[in-house]
Amino acid sequence: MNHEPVQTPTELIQASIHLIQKLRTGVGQVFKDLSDGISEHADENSSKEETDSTAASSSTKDAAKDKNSTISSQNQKEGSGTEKSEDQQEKHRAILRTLKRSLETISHDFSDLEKTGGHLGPVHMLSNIDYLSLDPVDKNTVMHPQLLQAYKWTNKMHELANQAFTVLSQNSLKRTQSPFFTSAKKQKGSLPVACLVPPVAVDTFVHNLDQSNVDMSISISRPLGSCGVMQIDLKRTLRAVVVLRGLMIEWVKVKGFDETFKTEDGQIDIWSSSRYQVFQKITDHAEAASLHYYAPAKPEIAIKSFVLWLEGFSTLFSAPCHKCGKHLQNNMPPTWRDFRSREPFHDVCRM
Amino acid sequence: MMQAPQTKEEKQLDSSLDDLIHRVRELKQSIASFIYKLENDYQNITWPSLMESFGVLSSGLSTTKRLLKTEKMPLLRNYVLFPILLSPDRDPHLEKLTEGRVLAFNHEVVPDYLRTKPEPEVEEKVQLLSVKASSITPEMAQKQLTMLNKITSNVLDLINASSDVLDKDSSQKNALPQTSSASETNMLIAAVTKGMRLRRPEPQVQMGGPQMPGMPGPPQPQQPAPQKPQMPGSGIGRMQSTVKTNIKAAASSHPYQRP
Amino acid sequence: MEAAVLAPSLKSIAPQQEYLLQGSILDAHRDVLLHRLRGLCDNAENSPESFNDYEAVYMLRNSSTTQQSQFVLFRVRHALDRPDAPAHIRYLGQAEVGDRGRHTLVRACLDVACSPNVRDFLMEMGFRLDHDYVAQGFFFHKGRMKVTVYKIFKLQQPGKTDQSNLEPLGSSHLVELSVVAPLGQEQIGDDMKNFAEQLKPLVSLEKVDHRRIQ
Amino acid sequence: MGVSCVYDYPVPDGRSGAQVVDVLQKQVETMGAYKTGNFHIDCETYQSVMLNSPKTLHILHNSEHPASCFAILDSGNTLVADTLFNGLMSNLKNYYQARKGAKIESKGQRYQLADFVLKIGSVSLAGSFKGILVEVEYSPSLVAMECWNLMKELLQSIVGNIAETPPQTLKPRMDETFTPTMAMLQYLEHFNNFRNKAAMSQPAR
Repeated sequence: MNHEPVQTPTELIQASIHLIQKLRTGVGQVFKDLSDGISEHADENSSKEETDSTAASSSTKDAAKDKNSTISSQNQKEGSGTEKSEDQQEKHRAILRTLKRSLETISHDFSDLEKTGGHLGPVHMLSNIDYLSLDPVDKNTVMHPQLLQAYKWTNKMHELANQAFTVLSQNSLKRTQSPFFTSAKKQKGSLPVACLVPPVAVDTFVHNLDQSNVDMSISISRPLGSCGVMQIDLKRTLRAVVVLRGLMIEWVKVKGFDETFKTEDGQIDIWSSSRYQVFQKITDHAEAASLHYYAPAKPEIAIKSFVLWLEGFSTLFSAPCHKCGKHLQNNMPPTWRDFRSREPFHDVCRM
Repeated sequence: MMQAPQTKEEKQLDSSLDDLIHRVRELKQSIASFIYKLENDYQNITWPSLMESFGVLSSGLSTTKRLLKTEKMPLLRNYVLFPILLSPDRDPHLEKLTEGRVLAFNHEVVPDYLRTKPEPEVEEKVQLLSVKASSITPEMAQKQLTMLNKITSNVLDLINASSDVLDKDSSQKNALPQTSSASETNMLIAAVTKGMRLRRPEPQVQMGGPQMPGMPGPPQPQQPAPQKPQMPGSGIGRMQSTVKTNIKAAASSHPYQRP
Repeated sequence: MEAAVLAPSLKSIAPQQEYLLQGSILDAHRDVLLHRLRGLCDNAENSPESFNDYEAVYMLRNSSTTQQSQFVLFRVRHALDRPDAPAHIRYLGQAEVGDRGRHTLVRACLDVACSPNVRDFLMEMGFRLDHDYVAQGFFFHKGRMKVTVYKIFKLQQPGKTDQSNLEPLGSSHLVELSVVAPLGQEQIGDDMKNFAEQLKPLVSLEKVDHRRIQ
Repeated sequence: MGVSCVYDYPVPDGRSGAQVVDVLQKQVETMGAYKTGNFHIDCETYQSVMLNSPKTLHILHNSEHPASCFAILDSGNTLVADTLFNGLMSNLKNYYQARKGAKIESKGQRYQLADFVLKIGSVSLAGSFKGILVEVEYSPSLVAMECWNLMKELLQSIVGNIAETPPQTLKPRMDETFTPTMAMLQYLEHFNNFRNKAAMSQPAR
C-alpha cells in the first residue's frame, strides 16, 4: 500500500498478511456476486420456460451445465442473458458493474501485495534450528515443538533466576563466619585448600586417622572418581560412610554393624538408609555434626573433630543419658552426643 | 426338466469346490505351522523333522493336484470368474474369509488375485529365453553338453581324489590319540565314590578289617602325629597283607613329614 | 508368612535324584574337551567357570558288631578359592544301574548348605573322617545338565590344602554329567544320552556300575 | 539380627496360660508396640542308637530364619544348615532316632517396638500347654554386654524382676558377637527345663 523506506521485516510481513486478508475478502465478494447473479439468472430462466420453452431450451441447458464452471463462461452466459429483456438487461448491467468493481479492487490489492512482497527479503536464518521449521515432514518429528517448549522454559527460568538473584542479593544472611563469603577477593585461595587436596594427601591423612584411632577402622576408596569415600567401622557398634570432596565432608550415612554399604554387585552404596531407627537418627545427627565442624580453612581439624565426635557413639548402647540417667527414651537409646563434651543425651533431653 | 441337470452340475461343482477348499486349507495350515516352527522353535528343529515337514507339504501339494485331475472335478478352466463389483471400501466378510490378508476387493488387488497369466515382464523374459533356446542348433547343443559332462567328471575326479586323502588324514588322526582310558576312569570313579587310593594309611587299616568294638576311631586329620603309633597295633592280628601295605604307605609318607 | 510359621520342620522334602554319567579324559586332551564343552554349553561367551574344592568324606557306622557293614557317608565340601561360600554336606545314595532302557545311573542326592563348623559337628555326632581329597577343575551347565571336568588330588600331609601339598591322582581328569531332579523324570536320561553322544569320541560318558569297580 | 534374651514368664496358680498371654499382649500394646505377624519355634530331639557314647541331638527351627535349621548337640555345638538337614536326619535313622512325644514348640505374636522385637510365645509339649516364653530382641546391637542395661530397662517393664540378670546361657558369651544360634540355645535351655519339669511331674501322678 505504502512503502516507507525503513520498514522492519516483521512490519513488512504484517502488512502483507493484512493485504492477503484484504485480497481474500475481495475474492470472496466476487464469488458472492457471481452466485447472486447466477441464481437470479436461473430464476428468470425457469419462469421463461413456461412461455418460451423452445427458445430458451438451449440456454437453460448451458446454464445447468455451467453452474459450477469458471468465470469466463459465466460472463458469456451473462451476455446471452442480456438479450432477454430490457428490465433484465438493466439488472445484469448492475451485476456486471459490481463485479467489475470487485475485480478492480482485487487487481489493485494484488498489485499492492506484489509491491510489498518485493520489499520482503529472504528470511535470514539465525541458526540451524530455523531450518527445522522448513522441514516439510515436521509432523513426523516432534523436535520442533519440543525445541519451542524448551526455549520457553529457558526463558522462564532465566527470568526467575534473575528475580531470585535480586531477592537474594538484598538478603545478607550468612551461614558461616568464613571470610570467603564476605570478601571473595581476599579468600580466593581458601577454597582450594579445603576441596582441592590431592588424592595422595587425602589417603595419607585418612591412613593416619586410622592409625590414631584404636576403636575405629577407617578405609578410603574412590569408586566415584576423585571423590574419596571413607568407610568407618566403629567397634562392633556401627558403620559409617563419609563422602569427601578433597577434605570436605559432603555426605554422611550411618548404619548398623550387621548392615552393609555394598550393593549386590559389590559397589559402594552411599544412598540407602539403615533399617534401624537408631541409625537413621544418628545419620541425621551426623549430618548436623558435619556442618557444625565445618571449617574450610582447617579441613584436617574439621574431619578429625568429626571423627572424634563419631567415636563417641562407641558407647551408644551402653551409656545412659547424661540428663535423665536412663537408657531408653521413646524406646531409643541416647542418640545425641554433645559437640564439645561428647556426653550422651537423648534426642529430647538436649534442651 | 431343464432345471435338473443344471442343479446336478451345480451340486457337483459345489462339492468339488468344497473339497478343494478343504485341501487348500489343510495345506495352508501345514505351511503355517512349518513357518511357525522355523521362526520360533528353530533351536530345537532337527534335520529329520525338517524333512518330514517338507514331505507333508509336498504330499499335500500332490493330493491337491490329483484332486484337480479327477473325473469328478468339473473342468474348472471352463468357468469364468467375473468380478461384478469392485469397491474401495473395506469388506469385513472378505477380510474374515482371507484371515485379514485382503481387506478390500478393490482395483489394486484384483489384478493380482484374479490373474491367470504371468505378468507381462515375466512373459517377455520367458519369450526371450525360448527364442534363445530355439536359436541354438542341435549340433551346438550336443557339443556344449559333452563339454559340460567332461568338466563335471573332471571336477568329480578331483574331489574324489582329495576326499580319499582327507579321509585317510582323519582316520589317522582318530587312530592316533587316545583321549581317555577306561582304567583311569575306573580308578578315578573308585576314588570319588569309595575313597580308594585316597584314604590315609590309618583309616585303611580300619577299612581292611572290621573295627574292634570300643576302639577309638581315627583322630582328626589335623593331628597326624598321634596316629602313627596306633597304626601297626590296630593292624596286628588282622590281615597280614594290609599291614604290609600300611607299612609301605607309612614309610613313603615319612619323608614328607620329617622336614 | 503363615506357611513359614506353620511348623517349618514338617515341610515335606521332595526326594531329589541325581542322574549321572561318568567318564575321564587324559590331561593332555583336557583343553580340547573344554573347548568343545564351551561350545556345547550355555554361556559360551564366558570363559569356563573353575572350581577348587576340598571334600572330606565322613563315615558313621554302628558300634555293635552285628551291623559292622552298615555305614553312612556324608561328603563335606567347601570351596578353597571362595572362602565366603558356605560349606555343604552331600548325601549320596547307592547308585542304581537299572535296566538297559535307562541311560544313566540314578542315586538319591541331598545337598545341604551349612555353617563352617560342620566338620567338628559331625565328629561330635560320631562321624569319623574316612578320606579326603581336593578337586580342581571346571564346571559347565546346559539347561539343568551340569558337566564337571576335574582333577583329583591327594593330600600328602593331612589337613593342608595348599598346592605344594597336593599330589595328583592318575593322569586323567574325571568328567561327570549330572542332573539333580525329582524322582521319575526319565526323559532327562535321553537328554543326557544325546549330550554324551556329542562328546564322543573324545570322552565316552557311561553309566559305570560302582559295585563292580574295585 | 540383634541381641535377644528369652525369659520364662511364670504362670501364677489359678490362671490359665491364655489369660496371662493376653495380659502380656495388652501390656506390650499399651507400650506402643504393633503386631508384625506370628512366630514359631520348634524343637525335635533325636537320640543316638548303638553308638559307643550316647548322644542327643536337638533340631530347632525358627520362623525368623525360615530357610535354616539349627542342629544342637548336648555340648552346645551348633550347626546351622538348610532346612534340608531334616532330610539328612531321615537318612541317619539307623543311628539317630527321634524321641517320641518330645516335640516342643513355642508360638505366638510377634511385635515391633521401635528397634525392639518382642515375641510372646506359649510353649506346648506334645500338644499340651507348658508355659510362656518372652523373647526381647534389640536389633541394632550385636554385643550383649553393651546393650544389656538398655535391654534390662525394657525387659523389666514387661517381665519384671525375672530380668534382673542376663539369661544363663548368654552369660558366658556376653562379649561375643551375637548370632541367631545364641537365641536358639536360650530357647533350647528353656525347652529342656520344661521337659524336665514335665518328666518330674509325670511319675508323681
